[in-house]
Amino acid sequence: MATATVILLDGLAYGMVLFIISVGLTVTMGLMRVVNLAHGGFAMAGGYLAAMMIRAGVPFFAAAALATLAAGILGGIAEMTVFRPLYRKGELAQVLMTFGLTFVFIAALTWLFGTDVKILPIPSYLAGPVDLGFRTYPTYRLFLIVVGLLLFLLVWFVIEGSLYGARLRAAVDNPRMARAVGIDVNRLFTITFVIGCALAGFGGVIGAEMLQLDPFYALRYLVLFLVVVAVGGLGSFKGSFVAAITLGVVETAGKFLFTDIAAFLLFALVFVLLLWRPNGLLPPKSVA
Amino acid sequence: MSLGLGVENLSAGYGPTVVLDGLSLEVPPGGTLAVLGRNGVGKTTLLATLMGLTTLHHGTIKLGEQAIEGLPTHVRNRIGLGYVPQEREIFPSLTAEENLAVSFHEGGWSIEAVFDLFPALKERRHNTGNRLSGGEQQMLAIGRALVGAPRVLLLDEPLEGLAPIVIEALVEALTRIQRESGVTMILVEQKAELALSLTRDAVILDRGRIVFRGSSAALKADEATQAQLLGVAAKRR
Amino acid sequence: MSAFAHPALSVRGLCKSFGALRVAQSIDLELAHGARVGLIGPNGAGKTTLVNLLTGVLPADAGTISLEGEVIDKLKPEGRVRRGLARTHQINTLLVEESVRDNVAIAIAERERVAWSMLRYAKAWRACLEEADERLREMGIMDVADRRVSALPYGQQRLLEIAIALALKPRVLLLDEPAAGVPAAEAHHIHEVLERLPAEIAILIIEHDMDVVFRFARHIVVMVQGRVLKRGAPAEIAADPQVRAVYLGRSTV
Amino acid sequence: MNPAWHALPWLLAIAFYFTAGGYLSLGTSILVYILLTLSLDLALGYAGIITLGHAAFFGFGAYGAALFAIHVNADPLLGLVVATAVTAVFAVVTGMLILHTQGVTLLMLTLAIAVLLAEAANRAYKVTGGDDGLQFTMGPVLGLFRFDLWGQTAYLYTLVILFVWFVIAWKVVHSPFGRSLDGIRQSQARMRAIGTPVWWRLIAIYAISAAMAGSAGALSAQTTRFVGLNTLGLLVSGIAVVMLVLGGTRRLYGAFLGAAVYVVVQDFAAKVNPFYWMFVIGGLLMATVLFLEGGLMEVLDIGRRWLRRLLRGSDPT
Amino acid sequence: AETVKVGVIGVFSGGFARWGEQFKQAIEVFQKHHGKVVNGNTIEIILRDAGGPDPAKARQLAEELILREKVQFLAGFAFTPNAMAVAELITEAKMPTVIFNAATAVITRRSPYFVRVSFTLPQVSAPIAVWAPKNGIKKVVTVVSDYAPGHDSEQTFIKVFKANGGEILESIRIPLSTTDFAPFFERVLQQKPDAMFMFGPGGPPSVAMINTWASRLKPAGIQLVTTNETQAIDLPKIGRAAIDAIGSSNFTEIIDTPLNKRLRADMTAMFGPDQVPDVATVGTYDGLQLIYMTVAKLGPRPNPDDVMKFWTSGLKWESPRGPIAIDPKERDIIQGVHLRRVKEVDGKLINVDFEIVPDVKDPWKEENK
Ligand SMILES: Nc1ncnc2c1ncn2[C@@H]1O[C@H](COP(=O)(O)OP(=O)(O)OP(=O)(O)O)[C@@H](O)[C@H]1O
Ligand SMILES: Nc1ncnc2c1ncn2[C@@H]1O[C@H](COP(=O)(O)OP(=O)(O)OP(=O)(O)O)[C@@H](O)[C@H]1O
Ligand SMILES: [Mg+2]
Ligand SMILES: [Mg+2]
Repeated sequence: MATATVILLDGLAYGMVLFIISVGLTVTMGLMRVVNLAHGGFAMAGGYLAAMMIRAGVPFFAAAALATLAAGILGGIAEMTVFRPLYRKGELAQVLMTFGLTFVFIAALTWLFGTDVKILPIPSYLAGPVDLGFRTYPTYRLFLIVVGLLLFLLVWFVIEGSLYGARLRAAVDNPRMARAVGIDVNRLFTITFVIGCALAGFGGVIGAEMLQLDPFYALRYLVLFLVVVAVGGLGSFKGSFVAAITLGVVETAGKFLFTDIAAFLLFALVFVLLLWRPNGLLPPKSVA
Repeated sequence: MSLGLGVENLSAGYGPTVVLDGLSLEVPPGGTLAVLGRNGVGKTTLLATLMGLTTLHHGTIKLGEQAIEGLPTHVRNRIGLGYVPQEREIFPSLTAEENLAVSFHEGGWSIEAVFDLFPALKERRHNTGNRLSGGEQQMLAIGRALVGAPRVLLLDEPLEGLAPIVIEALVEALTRIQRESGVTMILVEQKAELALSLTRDAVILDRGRIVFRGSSAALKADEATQAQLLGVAAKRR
Repeated sequence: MSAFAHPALSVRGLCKSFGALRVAQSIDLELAHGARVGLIGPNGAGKTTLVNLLTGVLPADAGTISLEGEVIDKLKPEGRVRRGLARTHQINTLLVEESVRDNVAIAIAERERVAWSMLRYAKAWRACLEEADERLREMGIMDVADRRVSALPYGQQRLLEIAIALALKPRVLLLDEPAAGVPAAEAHHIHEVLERLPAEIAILIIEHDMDVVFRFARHIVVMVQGRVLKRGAPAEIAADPQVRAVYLGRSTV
Repeated sequence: MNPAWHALPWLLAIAFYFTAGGYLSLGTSILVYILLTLSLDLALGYAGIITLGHAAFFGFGAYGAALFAIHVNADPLLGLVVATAVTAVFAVVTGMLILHTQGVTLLMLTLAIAVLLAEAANRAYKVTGGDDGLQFTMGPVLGLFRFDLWGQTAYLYTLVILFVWFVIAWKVVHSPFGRSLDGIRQSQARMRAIGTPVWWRLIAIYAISAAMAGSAGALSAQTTRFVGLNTLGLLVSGIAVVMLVLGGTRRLYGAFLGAAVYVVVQDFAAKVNPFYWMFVIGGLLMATVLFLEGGLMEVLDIGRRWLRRLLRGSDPT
Repeated sequence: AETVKVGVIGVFSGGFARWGEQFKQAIEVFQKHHGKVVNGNTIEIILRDAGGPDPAKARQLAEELILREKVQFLAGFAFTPNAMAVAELITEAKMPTVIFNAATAVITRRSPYFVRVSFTLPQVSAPIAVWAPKNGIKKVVTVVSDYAPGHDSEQTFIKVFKANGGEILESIRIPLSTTDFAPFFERVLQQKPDAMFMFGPGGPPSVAMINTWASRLKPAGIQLVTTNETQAIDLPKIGRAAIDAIGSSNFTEIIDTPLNKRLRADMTAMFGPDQVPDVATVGTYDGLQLIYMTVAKLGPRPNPDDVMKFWTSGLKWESPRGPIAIDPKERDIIQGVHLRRVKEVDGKLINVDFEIVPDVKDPWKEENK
């Protein structure tokens, strides 16, 4: 029983990390429909920045906030320069551009910080174990679960339910027509991209305990992010949340129970889920 | 407050292609203009150009006293241009209600008022755009323009796909709006007879140029011109 | 047994719901060979949905559809087309990157079953192109044959929709508002083209332009909220107070 | 297009053979990548099958060829044919499972297949050598031409196979079948409405494309007499997509240009500075997207127009 | 005077670029120590990037280096598949090749022109399996990354451990793609072993594995036995989690051989305080020592067979890690293996040797004669 609880917690924590780190991609790729392979790059940039600041003595949460902001600004700049001409060019051009951008990210971080793993120290009050009564458990993982939940509620209320969300979907569906009903599409996209990249940066910081930072981060975990967004249903926060938790818990339990087939678990699960629900677990209304 | 719309020597098209060629016209404040012409003469291009959705080569567009040809599309909408595109261009992933909500500007029709005009739409308010019937989409496209507080309405074949009884209601409503708030209106329509009865003035386009201008009533009576420029005589054989 | 022993298309008890919304409630419909049937009804009555059910684009909840006596419920849309059931779309569905001619030629290649051939380009395809030109000439859009569809004015796209459906040489043809967006003169032209089709072809036409329907159809079906409200000769329908109340309004026919 | 243009890439390839010096094996690997990219152009470019799983076929072909050489027969052509055929069968089976989906879903499914296959290969290390890979020996091509140290046989062998596949690809995309693929990419609804069996047609092109990718894998294994797990890796799929888009989709020759430029630039930049070639490649990709609508092939188009104008001495427009 | 070209194939970009960086740093330090000239002949080192485990690329680079650059020696190889892939080629081209890092036992048997100066996985896995049962570690769960090197060290450990009276409770192989190791380690916890033997793939996953051990198994009194996972270069990244981990390595970075002291000092001076010599550093350093010795002895254009004869003549020399030798028969390295434990001394984490097993040959080759 105790073990089951721990496995469940582990699964939840892992799922939350997946969610936290992918939620930004749900914004840029899910909502804005930009095939944003550079998502990991923004996350990584956020993580590196926070690591640097913490090393320089900035407190953890301040560093996380600043890094989130910085990743957002970086995203804003990227949006106005290289992404804006991209929206009308189709998916393949977007693949090429964001792949190139990712390469540049990797090279830049290698150049600035070398190839080593960068440690992002977590504050001591989160670093230790807590006593659950029947055994101890890493505090940080509980923290991850809480942060994941809060983040989900936040984005859900802000984006899914609001007129902002509807405007954004309108602009993505048909930018020409969105302009014709008075939506400032350019500004809307810039803001949204900033949000997406800020979320990426935030994920890079908060998730660094599990998804360790090194320059190759941008590509190493990319598939993981894509999986969550696709299984959840493109552009659905509820979907990516459910997908992340499902994948996290099922994979963790599977690894514990059947170590032999651990390697196949995640993608076998993805395969089955997507064949079962090609539009994702909880797709947006218009495709359900 | 109603505004007039003036176009001077307008040349526009798609990329380097020129479709409208040195076109000028004027609609006085509160005026109504029917734009007629066969397939492919540039009617849609004219309205799209007014909205800033095509490539403008040269010419000026004035809304009241203000030159607007340099303004981005969304600003044109906000200062009073309401647009019903020919292909409806409903946002497929938004519900009917959201389609209206994102288009709403202060002073426009309320969403409920649109639903009163099109009761059928009200029943489908939670359907996403891609799950509305063709006619429902058309109603929504019109409603979307109305909630945007338009001072000039640009209607590109707004009656297409609507049931006769709905057309009746719509015609009534348009007449009423026109009378009450003096909205300026440019109407592109294939059903010439209907268009002419709804408008005060009319132009006929051919290959990007105006080949006829006059009052709607006069044109309605002038079957010879209609036959010659629109080919409608065949219909009333 | 000859094909004429059966109606061209026959529908029994067709049902379809979208959640709580019942868009087809046990619809019966029969198109004899050579039928010219008009289907009218208020917006959202379920006319387009009916076409989608007949062509297999949407799965029906219940009911059977047979095409010349053969039950086609289990067939995919493409299978039904290959057995002679063609349609046009209310909302244009065209290959926008292709030229007008290629849009038609691709359909002809499919009809002629040469679309599987991978290695013989010249002969088969050239024949398709030639026939495509014929179809375009017939629809009066030959002058834009080389244009990309995306640069075509809307009205001509509508005509292309029809040209493609005709190119399939169907035995049952379902037209979903073919004349919408087409100027009156051209609408008349469409009428003529349809009139010239072989007499045994069954045609169902959905239209909101009463001039077109009443000129073309010899039999009219009125649909309201997923049910057939009335069927009958045009004159009967035009005079029917119920139909007037829900659909026709004051319009003169 | 003027037929003379068609001869150009092949003449260049032959000229390279005589001038390459120690770069012949680089040339061979470019040819292999071209074949892989070309295969992707059929599936992704023409038929619109969004895939990140072509490594599965590449690797399938590579291991197929290696295992065949080790356990059955060391004849290269025989091995190539068998590997190609087996890959096609694998593609038909997986294609039937996944080709009713589209877009990101399809992308993830293809990716999942590739990942699962790679894991399976890793687990089956008794057969595949796992992470150590498989080393093997090949017989002479046609019983005559030994794979020599200079890589001459390898290059010419690969070039000939590439040519054969190119001719097939050219025929396919210009056939009525190819035209129907164009249609399917643009609107499956439209194609169904004219009676196209969309699913089967996608399976067919998927299998052809996979066979081609399998050939590329087999050639890669045969010419290096080694096969490793990286042939099944995600990077292979990713790079192939990048090469294709870089060169330009739906041009066939785009695959040539994309693969060649990518490999050469990468190789060159990595020599100048092995640490930072990613800057150069990354910049190249971004610049291409920003400045060339249709990939690098556009440069050729511009050049060709320019040349024609120069030759005619006047502007025909 | 002539130029002697040495082609070094490494991984300088991508996810494993750290290896390349170490190669490069070692080369620079070595050149600082020994210059670029031997007997008046300039030694030119040409770096080539394989980008990761990519055999086809490695082979292509090797061909180019041999045919176009006309190198006298090939060297490098961070990864086994890359080394294996050039075996046929170097045999045919008679190209003496020094392996700086790749550690799968069998490599040197694949071509008579290979020599290895790094280590083999069985070589570092066996001594600790001998030590453990004698020191209270009787029951062990092995946890290795599921790829060839992991299998290699798992197999060796299990065999030797059992032979010495230990008991293996379970053997877990963790997929390379794993990001969260918790479920696997929970499974270890359930078995209640005395210790866990671990082999990771290096880089981020290895760091994560040790962290997970520290947070879940260490509190339950389960010790950690590893091979090279606690390199000094990684310790700052792992942090205090690494304390008490037992390691078994061919090189402990803080040992006080004079050469190592100098190497360490120069590394920090040249590349910053975080840079310490590592297994790959000494592998590279000794590889170059071997090449310089060869040029000094045989001149700038030696006959390959003479080179191999020289390399198999029972060579011994002083490495930063201590005395090393080349097994004349297997062309593989013979060296001491350091058994050690991570300790915190003056606020710094270091490996403290508690035993050095001298002159260890590769056990796999002993067994597969
Ligand atoms: N996207 C485009 N690119 C290039 N040319 C276009 C484009 N759209 C339309 N055209 C061309 O512009 C001309 C005018 O088209 P427009 O759509 O304005 O005609 P229209 O009068 O609205 O016709 P319809 O009655 O069919 O709606 C046509 O010749 C058409 O071919
Ligand atoms: N996928 C769907 N989910 C839910 N409701 C739908 C869906 N598709 C259509 N509807 C609804 O079903 C009803 C019937 O639609 P249909 O398109 O058949 O109408 P129609 O008779 O063709 O109308 P029109 O004359 O306006 O074209 C409409 O009210 C529409 O909103
Ligand atoms: Mg128009
Ligand atoms: Mg309809």
